[in-house]
Amino acid sequence: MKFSIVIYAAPYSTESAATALRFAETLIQQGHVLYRLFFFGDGVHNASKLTVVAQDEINLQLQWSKLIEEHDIDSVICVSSALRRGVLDQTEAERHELGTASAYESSEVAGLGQLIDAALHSDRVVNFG
Amino acid sequence: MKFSIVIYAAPYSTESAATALRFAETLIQQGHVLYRLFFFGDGVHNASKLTVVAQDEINLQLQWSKLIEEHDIDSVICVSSALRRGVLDQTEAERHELGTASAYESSEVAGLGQLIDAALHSDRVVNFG
Amino acid sequence: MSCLHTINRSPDSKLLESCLKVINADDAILFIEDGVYHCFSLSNLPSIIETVKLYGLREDMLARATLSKTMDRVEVIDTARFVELSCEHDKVVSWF
Amino acid sequence: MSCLHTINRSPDSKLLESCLKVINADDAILFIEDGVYHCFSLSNLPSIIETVKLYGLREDMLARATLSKTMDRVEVIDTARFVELSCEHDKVVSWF
Amino acid sequence: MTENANTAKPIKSRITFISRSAPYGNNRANLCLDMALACAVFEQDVNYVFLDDGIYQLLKGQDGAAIQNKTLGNALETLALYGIENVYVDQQSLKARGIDAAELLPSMQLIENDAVSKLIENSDTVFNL
Amino acid sequence: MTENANTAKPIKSRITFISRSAPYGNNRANLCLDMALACAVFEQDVNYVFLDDGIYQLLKGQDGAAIQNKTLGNALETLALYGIENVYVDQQSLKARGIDAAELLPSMQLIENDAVSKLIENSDTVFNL
Repeated sequence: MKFSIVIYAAPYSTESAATALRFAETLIQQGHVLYRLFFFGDGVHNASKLTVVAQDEINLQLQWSKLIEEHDIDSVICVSSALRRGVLDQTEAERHELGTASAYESSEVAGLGQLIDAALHSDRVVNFG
Repeated sequence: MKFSIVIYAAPYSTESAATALRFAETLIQQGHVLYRLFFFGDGVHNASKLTVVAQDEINLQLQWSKLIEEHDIDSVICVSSALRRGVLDQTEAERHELGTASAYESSEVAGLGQLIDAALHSDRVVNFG
Repeated sequence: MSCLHTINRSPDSKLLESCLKVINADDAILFIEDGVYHCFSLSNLPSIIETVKLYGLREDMLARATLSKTMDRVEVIDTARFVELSCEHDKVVSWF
Repeated sequence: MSCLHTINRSPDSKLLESCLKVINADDAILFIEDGVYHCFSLSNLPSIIETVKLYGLREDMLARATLSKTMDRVEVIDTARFVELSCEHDKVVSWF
Repeated sequence: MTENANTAKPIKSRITFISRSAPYGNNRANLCLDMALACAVFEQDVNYVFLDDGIYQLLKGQDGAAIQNKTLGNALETLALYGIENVYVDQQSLKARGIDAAELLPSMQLIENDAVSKLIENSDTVFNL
Repeated sequence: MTENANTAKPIKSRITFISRSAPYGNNRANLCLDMALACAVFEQDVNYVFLDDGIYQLLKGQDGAAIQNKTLGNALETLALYGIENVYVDQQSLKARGIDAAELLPSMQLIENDAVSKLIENSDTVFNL
């Protein structure tokens, strides 16, 4: 089946992002297709590459990025959520003269149209917040 | 009176940071002393300088920074909260090879000792989360 | 040693119930943010003892259009008065 | 058209109550994260109609040490089964 | 876009939004509205349901400026402009909060719990926040 | 540090922490513990109270590894090591959740609501999350 996953919550502050990651990993293991990851609201913090996590703790942002790259997943950070939270790709960082990108390159900054497209092209949309 | 204010919530996602800012501005207007601002947990996002806010919306991070500089307020971002959320001063950014600082220079990255110190030296500690 | 309690979520949270369990008779409660929805609901207020003074933050009521629905028992204040109340009480305990 | 509902907060939230207001008889509920605290409390479960199947996520129960306190009516599952249930039902509605 | 790409797209999808949060205190009401408006732009079949604390979004006379916010009530009045006409209010939620239908923004259809169940049952995707 | 600096500091301050959140689902329990441990390092007079869902933090046999987390229950057992001996559990919160005192970590003092009121009344500062 084709799944899309929407993540509304920042890592660490709640468990939701961790649950979403386990769900995503598991559905891929089972041979399902992950059509799209969509990070929305505080969820965009999952794509931040500026984070420094203690060695004995899980680095959720890095794990997301690894999963996305390994399985070539289409991963979208909602642009309006991302800008006001300082999660920027190279293009946005340069446009606003804010130095280098703060988002992992494995995710793309785009609009809510990608969420609606995901709903149209997926058998299941599962929300984690 | 001497106040210290602790902020646990990110801007935009909840109203708490905005309420805290109004409270801080008001107490200063009344001639009270703001001994320390302490940004904890998701609250550290209030010190992010990478954010891009629409012109017709309030830029809370910028307003905090202006208030801090204008009144020379001692403002602390909790180091353990900040690192895992990618809110870094120049020192931390260089140490972890993560480009330039993502935190406003008006705030200092430091430990929880500064919160306890604030509790000891303030007449009132007011929490917003 | 009286205490100012702030409550910032709607009655669907259990914040007021928790606060009331441990409140003292000479304390006060200030409803802020989504907490102002407590101020016109009869469901919780009767269980607050009479001596506890109740306040609500005007700015949050204006935003939410709840000012006209607010009960007489709740004194409507602004942020300036919020700061004053913080001084008048020995401490502030925030429920969030 | 049956639906899998997930609930991720403790009974102190009103999530289960909201869900139950709009649930259909052939739907199922999966308790995840802090939602697993519903699984040993008698307070809410009786009002769930008999036909609604109840699940709880094992990983979250293990973390919280609630597995042994979980009622028989709740089937304990892992994330793999969570994915399967998402397929078996026509859609997933998340309450958070 | 080629005709093939067009025909490959699914026909209209039924998407239901359940908005359950009060305005201003957090950003969930805004996130829900943003999703629905994006959805309408893509000409999907949208239901919008106000449930629980979500009904507070509909009180007439809001003034977000009092807390330096945009007035959500005004934004909700644009739902119809975007072609979202199936806007419902859960009557039980109103009653539980002591709100009369006359206090609400116009053009709202009052429905009962079991009608909400039906909307969920007949939807392809449900966003619920 | 000069003697003057020492004497300028206030004597011990009484700080009460009220931990009201379940573990793992969000990070409030961790934030509260971190603050209290920092406080103990500074040799302050600390009370630690478990109220409402906070009592779930005390269930024996937790295993955070099941969700790639540190086990909070283990961390709480170190409270005494840090010199925090005034650790209280609200009995009414236990009862409301059907939890027996025997199911809890050792060294917890069961108290009633009015004892919590007294602790708050006699504290200089209260952190409540």
